[in-house]
Amino acid sequence: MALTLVFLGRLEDLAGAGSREVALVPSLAAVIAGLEPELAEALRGPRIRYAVNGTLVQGEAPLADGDEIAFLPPVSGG
Amino acid sequence: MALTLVFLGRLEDLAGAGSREVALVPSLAAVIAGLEPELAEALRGPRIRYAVNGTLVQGEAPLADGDEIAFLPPVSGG
Amino acid sequence: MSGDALLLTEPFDPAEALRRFTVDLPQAGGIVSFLGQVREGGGVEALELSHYAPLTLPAMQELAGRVRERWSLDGLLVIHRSGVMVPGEPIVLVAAAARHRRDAFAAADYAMDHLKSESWFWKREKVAGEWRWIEPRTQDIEDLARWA
Amino acid sequence: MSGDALLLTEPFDPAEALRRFTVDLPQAGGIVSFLGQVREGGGVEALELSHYAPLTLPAMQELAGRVRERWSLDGLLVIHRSGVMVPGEPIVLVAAAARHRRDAFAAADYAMDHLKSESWFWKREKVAGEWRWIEPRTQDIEDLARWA
Repeated sequence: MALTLVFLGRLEDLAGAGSREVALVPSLAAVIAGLEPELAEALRGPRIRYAVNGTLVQGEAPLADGDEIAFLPPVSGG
Repeated sequence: MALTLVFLGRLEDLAGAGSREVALVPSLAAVIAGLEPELAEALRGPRIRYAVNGTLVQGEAPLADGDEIAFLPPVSGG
Repeated sequence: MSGDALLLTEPFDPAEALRRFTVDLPQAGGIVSFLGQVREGGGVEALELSHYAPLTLPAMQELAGRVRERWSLDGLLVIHRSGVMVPGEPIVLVAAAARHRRDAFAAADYAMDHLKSESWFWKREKVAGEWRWIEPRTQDIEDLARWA
Repeated sequence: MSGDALLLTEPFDPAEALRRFTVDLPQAGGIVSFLGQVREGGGVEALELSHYAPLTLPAMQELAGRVRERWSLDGLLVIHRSGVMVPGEPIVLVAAAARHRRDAFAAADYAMDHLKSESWFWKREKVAGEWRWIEPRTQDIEDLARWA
Protein backbone atom coordinates (compact mmCIF):
# COMPACT_ATOMS: atom_id res chain seq x y z
CA MET A 1 0.00 0.00 0.00
CA ALA A 2 2.12 2.89 -1.30
CA LEU A 3 2.09 6.29 -3.02
CA THR A 4 4.69 7.68 -5.38
CA LEU A 5 5.65 11.30 -4.82
CA VAL A 6 7.25 13.27 -7.67
CA PHE A 7 9.13 16.50 -6.97
CA LEU A 8 9.64 18.89 -9.85
CA GLY A 9 12.05 21.80 -10.24
CA ARG A 10 13.77 23.05 -7.11
CA LEU A 11 11.55 20.79 -4.98
CA GLU A 12 13.73 17.94 -6.22
CA ASP A 13 16.72 19.49 -4.47
CA LEU A 14 14.77 19.92 -1.24
CA ALA A 15 13.48 16.35 -1.39
CA GLY A 16 16.91 14.98 -2.26
CA ALA A 17 15.51 13.03 -5.22
CA GLY A 18 13.05 13.42 -8.07
CA SER A 19 10.66 10.90 -6.57
CA ARG A 20 10.12 8.66 -3.56
CA GLU A 21 7.66 6.08 -2.32
CA VAL A 22 5.70 6.60 0.87
CA ALA A 23 3.10 4.53 2.68
CA LEU A 24 -0.51 5.14 1.67
CA VAL A 25 -2.26 7.84 3.67
CA PRO A 26 -5.77 9.10 2.87
CA SER A 27 -5.11 12.75 1.99
CA LEU A 28 -2.62 15.21 0.48
CA ALA A 29 -2.45 17.01 3.81
CA ALA A 30 -1.47 13.74 5.49
CA VAL A 31 1.17 13.02 2.83
CA ILE A 32 2.74 16.43 3.37
CA ALA A 33 2.53 16.19 7.17
CA GLY A 34 4.55 12.98 7.00
CA LEU A 35 7.55 14.59 5.29
CA GLU A 36 10.58 16.45 6.69
CA PRO A 37 9.51 19.84 8.09
CA GLU A 38 11.48 21.97 5.60
CA LEU A 39 10.15 20.03 2.60
CA ALA A 40 6.61 20.01 4.01
CA GLU A 41 6.69 23.79 4.44
CA ALA A 42 7.83 24.26 0.83
CA LEU A 43 5.08 21.95 -0.46
CA ARG A 44 2.44 24.01 1.36
CA GLY A 45 3.61 27.19 -0.42
CA PRO A 46 0.87 29.24 -2.13
CA ARG A 47 2.35 28.76 -5.62
CA ILE A 48 2.81 24.98 -5.45
CA ARG A 49 0.30 22.99 -7.48
CA TYR A 50 -0.54 19.31 -7.18
CA ALA A 51 -1.39 16.61 -9.68
CA VAL A 52 -2.74 13.17 -8.84
CA ASN A 53 -2.15 10.60 -11.55
CA GLY A 54 -1.44 13.36 -14.07
CA THR A 55 -4.51 15.47 -13.31
CA LEU A 56 -4.21 18.82 -11.56
CA VAL A 57 -6.18 18.96 -8.31
CA GLN A 58 -7.33 21.93 -6.25
CA GLY A 59 -7.02 21.57 -2.49
CA GLU A 60 -7.69 18.01 -1.39
CA ALA A 61 -8.16 14.78 -3.31
CA PRO A 62 -8.86 11.23 -2.12
CA LEU A 63 -5.82 8.99 -2.45
CA ALA A 64 -5.61 5.29 -3.28
CA ASP A 65 -2.91 2.66 -3.41
CA GLY A 66 -0.49 3.23 -6.30
CA ASP A 67 -1.40 6.86 -6.88
CA GLU A 68 1.28 9.22 -8.17
CA ILE A 69 1.29 12.66 -6.61
CA ALA A 70 3.33 15.36 -8.34
CA PHE A 71 4.36 18.59 -6.61
CA LEU A 72 4.71 21.35 -9.20
CA PRO A 73 6.44 24.65 -8.42
CA PRO A 74 5.92 27.61 -10.80
CA VAL A 75 7.38 26.89 -14.22
CA SER A 76 10.57 28.68 -15.20
CA GLY A 77 10.57 31.74 -17.37
CA GLY A 78 12.03 32.07 -20.81
CA MET B 1 22.89 63.02 -77.96
CA ALA B 2 20.40 60.60 -76.45
CA LEU B 3 18.45 59.67 -73.33
CA THR B 4 17.48 56.19 -72.16
CA LEU B 5 13.93 55.79 -70.89
CA VAL B 6 13.08 52.87 -68.59
CA PHE B 7 9.47 51.78 -68.09
CA LEU B 8 8.67 49.72 -65.01
CA GLY B 9 5.66 47.59 -64.20
CA ARG B 10 2.58 48.02 -66.36
CA LEU B 11 4.20 51.05 -68.05
CA GLU B 12 6.35 48.51 -69.90
CA ASP B 13 3.22 47.14 -71.58
CA LEU B 14 2.06 50.62 -72.56
CA ALA B 15 5.49 51.52 -73.96
CA GLY B 16 5.80 48.19 -75.76
CA ALA B 17 9.26 47.58 -74.27
CA GLY B 18 11.12 47.91 -70.97
CA SER B 19 13.33 50.69 -72.34
CA ARG B 20 13.95 52.86 -75.36
CA GLU B 21 16.35 55.54 -76.53
CA VAL B 22 15.12 59.00 -77.42
CA ALA B 23 16.86 62.16 -78.61
CA LEU B 24 18.11 64.49 -75.89
CA VAL B 25 15.59 67.14 -74.84
CA PRO B 26 16.18 69.50 -71.92
CA SER B 27 13.39 68.51 -69.51
CA LEU B 28 11.21 65.66 -68.25
CA ALA B 29 8.15 67.50 -69.51
CA ALA B 30 9.69 67.64 -72.99
CA VAL B 31 10.59 63.94 -72.88
CA ILE B 32 7.00 63.01 -72.02
CA ALA B 33 5.54 65.42 -74.58
CA GLY B 34 7.52 63.65 -77.30
CA LEU B 35 5.93 60.24 -76.61
CA GLU B 36 2.74 58.62 -77.89
CA PRO B 37 -0.31 60.36 -76.36
CA GLU B 38 -1.58 57.33 -74.40
CA LEU B 39 1.84 56.63 -72.90
CA ALA B 40 2.44 60.32 -72.19
CA GLU B 41 -0.86 60.56 -70.33
CA ALA B 42 0.01 57.52 -68.18
CA LEU B 43 3.46 58.96 -67.35
CA ARG B 44 1.86 62.20 -66.14
CA GLY B 45 -0.33 60.27 -63.66
CA PRO B 46 -0.25 61.52 -60.05
CA ARG B 47 1.22 58.26 -58.70
CA ILE B 48 4.08 57.92 -61.20
CA ARG B 49 7.51 58.73 -59.82
CA TYR B 50 10.66 59.55 -61.77
CA ALA B 51 14.32 58.73 -61.27
CA VAL B 52 17.20 60.28 -63.18
CA ASN B 53 20.34 58.15 -63.14
CA GLY B 54 19.01 56.14 -60.21
CA THR B 55 18.01 59.11 -58.06
CA LEU B 56 14.37 59.95 -57.42
CA VAL B 57 13.44 63.45 -58.56
CA GLN B 58 10.47 65.65 -57.68
CA GLY B 59 8.90 67.57 -60.57
CA GLU B 60 11.56 68.74 -63.01
CA ALA B 61 15.23 67.92 -63.40
CA PRO B 62 17.80 69.15 -65.91
CA LEU B 63 18.75 66.44 -68.40
CA ALA B 64 22.08 65.74 -70.11
CA ASP B 65 23.34 63.42 -72.82
CA GLY B 66 23.33 59.79 -71.70
CA ASP B 67 20.96 60.25 -68.76
CA GLU B 68 18.72 57.33 -67.82
CA ILE B 69 15.18 58.29 -66.86
CA ALA B 70 13.06 55.67 -65.11
CA PHE B 71 9.27 55.90 -64.88
CA LEU B 72 8.08 54.14 -61.72
CA PRO B 73 4.43 53.25 -61.13
CA PRO B 74 3.30 52.31 -57.59
CA VAL B 75 4.96 49.12 -56.40
CA SER B 76 2.84 45.99 -56.21
CA GLY B 77 1.37 44.78 -52.94
CA GLY B 78 2.19 41.60 -51.15
CA MET C 1 -4.09 20.29 -41.39
CA SER C 2 -0.33 19.80 -41.25
CA GLY C 3 1.71 20.18 -38.08
CA ASP C 4 2.11 18.81 -34.63
CA ALA C 5 3.39 19.30 -31.11
CA LEU C 6 6.52 17.32 -30.28
CA LEU C 7 8.46 16.90 -27.05
CA LEU C 8 12.00 15.69 -27.78
CA THR C 9 14.66 14.42 -25.40
CA GLU C 10 17.41 14.42 -28.06
CA PRO C 11 18.92 17.25 -30.18
CA PHE C 12 17.07 18.22 -33.35
CA ASP C 13 17.89 20.15 -36.51
CA PRO C 14 15.57 23.17 -36.75
CA ALA C 15 16.47 24.00 -40.36
CA GLU C 16 15.59 20.46 -41.46
CA ALA C 17 12.38 20.47 -39.39
CA LEU C 18 11.37 23.76 -41.01
CA ARG C 19 12.18 22.45 -44.47
CA ARG C 20 9.97 19.39 -43.98
CA PHE C 21 7.19 21.56 -42.56
CA THR C 22 7.35 23.97 -45.50
CA VAL C 23 7.51 21.43 -48.30
CA ASP C 24 4.07 20.15 -47.36
CA LEU C 25 2.52 23.62 -47.50
CA PRO C 26 2.71 25.08 -51.02
CA GLN C 27 -0.71 26.68 -50.47
CA ALA C 28 0.65 28.86 -47.62
CA GLY C 29 1.86 32.29 -48.64
CA GLY C 30 3.85 32.91 -45.48
CA ILE C 31 5.61 30.89 -42.81
CA VAL C 32 6.80 32.49 -39.58
CA SER C 33 9.16 30.59 -37.35
CA PHE C 34 10.69 31.19 -33.96
CA LEU C 35 13.82 29.32 -32.93
CA GLY C 36 14.96 29.57 -29.33
CA GLN C 37 18.42 28.33 -28.54
CA VAL C 38 20.67 28.15 -25.49
CA ARG C 39 22.43 31.50 -25.45
CA GLU C 40 26.19 31.49 -25.47
CA GLY C 41 27.69 33.90 -22.96
CA GLY C 42 27.13 34.87 -19.35
CA GLY C 43 29.15 31.89 -18.21
CA VAL C 44 26.32 29.40 -18.76
CA GLU C 45 27.81 25.98 -19.47
CA ALA C 46 24.59 24.01 -19.85
CA LEU C 47 20.83 24.28 -19.51
CA GLU C 48 18.60 21.48 -18.29
CA LEU C 49 14.87 21.38 -18.82
CA SER C 50 12.88 18.84 -16.90
CA HIS C 51 9.29 18.00 -17.69
CA TYR C 52 6.52 15.98 -16.11
CA ALA C 53 5.35 13.52 -18.74
CA PRO C 54 1.67 13.27 -17.76
CA LEU C 55 1.24 17.05 -18.08
CA THR C 56 3.85 18.54 -20.40
CA LEU C 57 3.04 17.13 -23.84
CA PRO C 58 -0.76 17.17 -23.36
CA ALA C 59 -0.51 20.87 -22.43
CA MET C 60 1.61 21.58 -25.53
CA GLN C 61 -0.99 19.82 -27.69
CA GLU C 62 -3.78 21.77 -26.01
CA LEU C 63 -1.93 25.05 -26.69
CA ALA C 64 -1.39 24.07 -30.34
CA GLY C 65 -5.11 23.38 -30.64
CA ARG C 66 -5.95 26.79 -29.17
CA VAL C 67 -3.62 28.52 -31.64
CA ARG C 68 -5.21 26.69 -34.57
CA GLU C 69 -8.66 27.78 -33.42
CA ARG C 70 -7.68 31.39 -32.95
CA TRP C 71 -6.01 31.98 -36.33
CA SER C 72 -6.62 30.75 -39.82
CA LEU C 73 -3.57 28.58 -40.40
CA ASP C 74 -2.41 26.10 -43.02
CA GLY C 75 -0.02 24.44 -40.59
CA LEU C 76 1.45 24.73 -37.10
CA LEU C 77 4.55 23.08 -35.69
CA VAL C 78 5.66 23.16 -32.06
CA ILE C 79 8.86 21.33 -31.05
CA HIS C 80 10.29 21.59 -27.55
CA ARG C 81 13.36 19.96 -26.09
CA SER C 82 13.75 18.44 -22.67
CA GLY C 83 17.02 17.31 -21.05
CA VAL C 84 20.48 18.85 -20.96
CA MET C 85 21.52 21.28 -23.70
CA VAL C 86 24.70 23.24 -24.35
CA PRO C 87 25.07 26.81 -25.69
CA GLY C 88 24.00 27.13 -29.31
CA GLU C 89 21.72 24.10 -29.07
CA PRO C 90 18.03 24.52 -30.09
CA ILE C 91 15.44 24.50 -27.30
CA VAL C 92 12.22 25.34 -29.09
CA LEU C 93 10.94 25.76 -32.63
CA VAL C 94 7.51 27.14 -33.45
CA ALA C 95 6.37 27.58 -37.04
CA ALA C 96 3.03 28.88 -38.29
CA ALA C 97 2.01 28.80 -41.93
CA ALA C 98 -0.87 30.88 -43.21
CA ARG C 99 -2.32 32.39 -46.31
CA HIS C 100 -1.88 35.83 -44.75
CA ARG C 101 1.28 37.14 -43.17
CA ARG C 102 -0.37 38.75 -40.15
CA ASP C 103 -1.98 35.46 -39.07
CA ALA C 104 1.34 33.62 -39.24
CA PHE C 105 3.16 36.28 -37.20
CA ALA C 106 0.44 36.52 -34.55
CA ALA C 107 0.07 32.76 -34.18
CA ALA C 108 3.81 32.16 -33.71
CA ASP C 109 4.10 35.08 -31.31
CA TYR C 110 1.10 33.90 -29.24
CA ALA C 111 2.34 30.31 -29.18
CA MET C 112 5.76 31.41 -27.89
CA ASP C 113 4.34 33.71 -25.20
CA HIS C 114 2.16 30.88 -23.91
CA LEU C 115 4.78 28.14 -24.25
CA LYS C 116 7.24 30.23 -22.26
CA SER C 117 4.89 31.11 -19.44
CA GLU C 118 2.53 28.16 -19.17
CA SER C 119 4.45 25.08 -20.24
CA TRP C 120 5.32 22.47 -17.69
CA PHE C 121 9.09 22.86 -17.90
CA TRP C 122 11.48 23.55 -15.07
CA LYS C 123 14.89 24.90 -16.01
CA ARG C 124 18.20 25.02 -14.33
CA GLU C 125 21.49 26.28 -15.65
CA LYS C 126 25.03 25.35 -14.87
CA VAL C 127 27.41 28.22 -14.18
CA ALA C 128 30.96 27.57 -12.96
CA GLY C 129 30.08 23.94 -12.42
CA GLU C 130 27.07 24.72 -10.19
CA TRP C 131 23.47 24.05 -11.18
CA ARG C 132 20.88 26.69 -10.20
CA TRP C 133 17.14 26.77 -10.83
CA ILE C 134 15.66 29.50 -13.01
CA GLU C 135 12.68 31.24 -11.44
CA PRO C 136 9.60 32.61 -13.25
CA ARG C 137 10.11 35.97 -14.93
CA THR C 138 7.91 39.06 -14.62
CA GLN C 139 8.45 39.70 -18.35
CA ASP C 140 6.59 36.50 -19.22
CA ILE C 141 3.52 37.67 -17.32
CA GLU C 142 3.65 41.00 -19.18
CA ASP C 143 3.99 39.19 -22.51
CA LEU C 144 0.88 37.15 -21.73
CA ALA C 145 -1.14 40.24 -20.87
CA ARG C 146 -0.82 41.36 -24.52
CA TRP C 147 -3.31 38.67 -25.57
CA ALA C 148 -5.99 39.34 -22.96
CA MET D 1 26.93 42.51 -36.79
CA SER D 2 25.98 39.53 -38.91
CA GLY D 3 23.48 39.66 -41.72
CA ASP D 4 22.85 41.34 -45.01
CA ALA D 5 20.36 42.35 -47.68
CA LEU D 6 20.49 40.27 -50.84
CA LEU D 7 18.65 40.57 -54.15
CA LEU D 8 18.74 37.26 -56.02
CA THR D 9 17.73 36.47 -59.58
CA GLU D 10 18.00 32.69 -59.10
CA PRO D 11 16.15 30.27 -56.75
CA PHE D 12 17.48 29.94 -53.20
CA ASP D 13 17.10 27.45 -50.36
CA PRO D 14 15.57 29.26 -47.36
CA ALA D 15 16.28 26.43 -44.89
CA GLU D 16 19.96 26.45 -45.80
CA ALA D 17 20.11 30.26 -45.67
CA LEU D 18 18.56 30.19 -42.20
CA ARG D 19 20.96 27.49 -41.05
CA ARG D 20 23.98 29.52 -42.13
CA PHE D 21 22.54 32.66 -40.52
CA THR D 22 21.88 30.85 -37.21
CA VAL D 23 25.20 29.04 -36.90
CA ASP D 24 27.02 32.38 -36.67
CA LEU D 25 24.80 33.62 -33.85
CA PRO D 26 25.18 31.42 -30.76
CA GLN D 27 24.81 34.54 -28.59
CA ALA D 28 21.25 35.14 -29.85
CA GLY D 29 18.51 33.60 -27.74
CA GLY D 30 15.84 33.84 -30.40
CA ILE D 31 15.60 33.93 -34.17
CA VAL D 32 12.38 34.87 -35.93
CA SER D 33 12.06 34.23 -39.64
CA PHE D 34 9.46 34.95 -42.27
CA LEU D 35 9.40 33.00 -45.49
CA GLY D 36 7.14 34.18 -48.28
CA GLN D 37 6.55 31.81 -51.15
CA VAL D 38 4.49 31.76 -54.33
CA ARG D 39 1.12 30.40 -53.23
CA GLU D 40 -0.18 27.33 -54.97
CA GLY D 41 -3.82 27.65 -55.95
CA GLY D 42 -6.09 30.23 -57.53
CA GLY D 43 -4.90 29.21 -60.98
CA VAL D 44 -1.61 31.13 -60.73
CA GLU D 45 0.97 29.44 -62.96
CA ALA D 46 3.87 31.81 -62.35
CA LEU D 47 4.81 35.05 -60.66
CA GLU D 48 7.30 37.54 -62.06
CA LEU D 49 8.95 40.25 -60.01
CA SER D 50 10.82 42.95 -61.84
CA HIS D 51 13.13 45.38 -60.11
CA TYR D 52 15.03 48.53 -61.05
CA ALA D 53 18.65 47.89 -60.20
CA PRO D 54 19.69 51.44 -59.27
CA LEU D 55 16.91 51.67 -56.66
CA THR D 56 15.86 48.21 -55.47
CA LEU D 57 18.90 46.84 -53.62
CA PRO D 58 19.97 50.21 -52.14
CA ALA D 59 16.44 50.62 -50.72
CA MET D 60 16.55 47.10 -49.23
CA GLN D 61 19.89 47.92 -47.61
CA GLU D 62 18.52 51.19 -46.28
CA LEU D 63 15.52 49.36 -44.79
CA ALA D 64 17.82 46.78 -43.17
CA GLY D 65 19.82 49.62 -41.64
CA ARG D 66 16.66 51.21 -40.24
CA VAL D 67 15.57 47.89 -38.70
CA ARG D 68 18.99 47.47 -37.05
CA GLU D 69 18.78 50.95 -35.58
CA ARG D 70 15.26 50.50 -34.25
CA TRP D 71 15.77 47.17 -32.43
CA SER D 72 18.61 45.62 -30.54
CA LEU D 73 19.59 42.75 -32.85
CA ASP D 74 22.42 40.25 -33.08
CA GLY D 75 21.78 39.69 -36.79
CA LEU D 76 19.42 40.54 -39.62
CA LEU D 77 19.00 38.82 -42.96
CA VAL D 78 16.86 40.02 -45.86
CA ILE D 79 16.76 37.98 -49.08
CA HIS D 80 14.42 38.87 -51.94
CA ARG D 81 13.98 37.20 -55.30
CA SER D 82 13.51 38.87 -58.64
CA GLY D 83 12.53 37.16 -61.90
CA VAL D 84 10.04 34.41 -62.70
CA MET D 85 8.96 32.00 -59.94
CA VAL D 86 6.55 29.08 -59.83
CA PRO D 87 4.13 28.05 -57.03
CA GLY D 88 5.94 26.81 -53.92
CA GLU D 89 9.09 28.75 -54.80
CA PRO D 90 10.50 31.15 -52.16
CA ILE D 91 10.13 34.88 -52.80
CA VAL D 92 11.42 36.46 -49.62
CA LEU D 93 13.16 35.45 -46.43
CA VAL D 94 13.62 37.78 -43.47
CA ALA D 95 15.34 36.62 -40.30
CA ALA D 96 16.04 38.63 -37.15
CA ALA D 97 18.16 37.34 -34.29
CA ALA D 98 18.07 38.98 -30.90
CA ARG D 99 18.80 38.38 -27.27
CA HIS D 100 15.13 39.01 -26.50
CA ARG D 101 12.22 37.36 -28.27
CA ARG D 102 10.08 40.49 -28.57
CA ASP D 103 12.81 42.38 -30.46
CA ALA D 104 13.22 39.54 -32.96
CA PHE D 105 9.47 39.29 -33.62
CA ALA D 106 8.99 43.05 -33.99
CA ALA D 107 12.02 43.50 -36.24
CA ALA D 108 10.98 40.72 -38.64
CA ASP D 109 7.37 41.95 -38.70
CA TYR D 110 8.42 45.57 -39.36
CA ALA D 111 10.89 44.53 -42.06
CA MET D 112 8.19 42.52 -43.88
CA ASP D 113 5.57 45.29 -43.68
CA HIS D 114 8.03 47.76 -45.17
CA LEU D 115 9.49 45.39 -47.75
CA LYS D 116 6.01 44.60 -49.03
CA SER D 117 4.83 48.18 -49.29
CA GLU D 118 7.96 50.18 -50.08
CA SER D 119 10.26 47.94 -52.05
CA TRP D 120 10.89 48.69 -55.69
CA PHE D 121 9.34 45.52 -57.08
CA TRP D 122 6.63 45.23 -59.67
CA LYS D 123 4.78 41.96 -59.85
CA ARG D 124 2.73 40.24 -62.45
CA GLU D 125 1.18 36.82 -62.39
CA LYS D 126 0.33 34.35 -65.09
CA VAL D 127 -3.18 32.90 -65.00
CA ALA D 128 -4.45 30.70 -67.84
CA GLY D 129 -1.42 31.68 -69.90
CA GLU D 130 -2.03 35.44 -69.54
CA TRP D 131 0.22 37.80 -67.57
CA ARG D 132 -1.48 40.49 -65.48
CA TRP D 133 0.06 43.18 -63.29
CA ILE D 134 -0.63 43.16 -59.55
CA GLU D 135 -1.74 46.52 -58.22
CA PRO D 136 -0.94 48.01 -54.79
CA ARG D 137 -3.06 46.66 -51.95
CA THR D 138 -4.92 48.66 -49.31
CA GLN D 139 -3.90 46.06 -46.71
CA ASP D 140 -0.24 47.00 -47.12
CA ILE D 141 -1.00 50.62 -46.26
CA GLU D 142 -2.90 49.48 -43.16
CA ASP D 143 0.00 47.24 -42.15
CA LEU D 144 2.40 50.18 -42.40
CA ALA D 145 0.21 52.41 -40.24
CA ARG D 146 0.85 50.03 -37.30
CA TRP D 147 4.40 51.38 -37.00
CA ALA D 148 3.63 55.12 -37.14
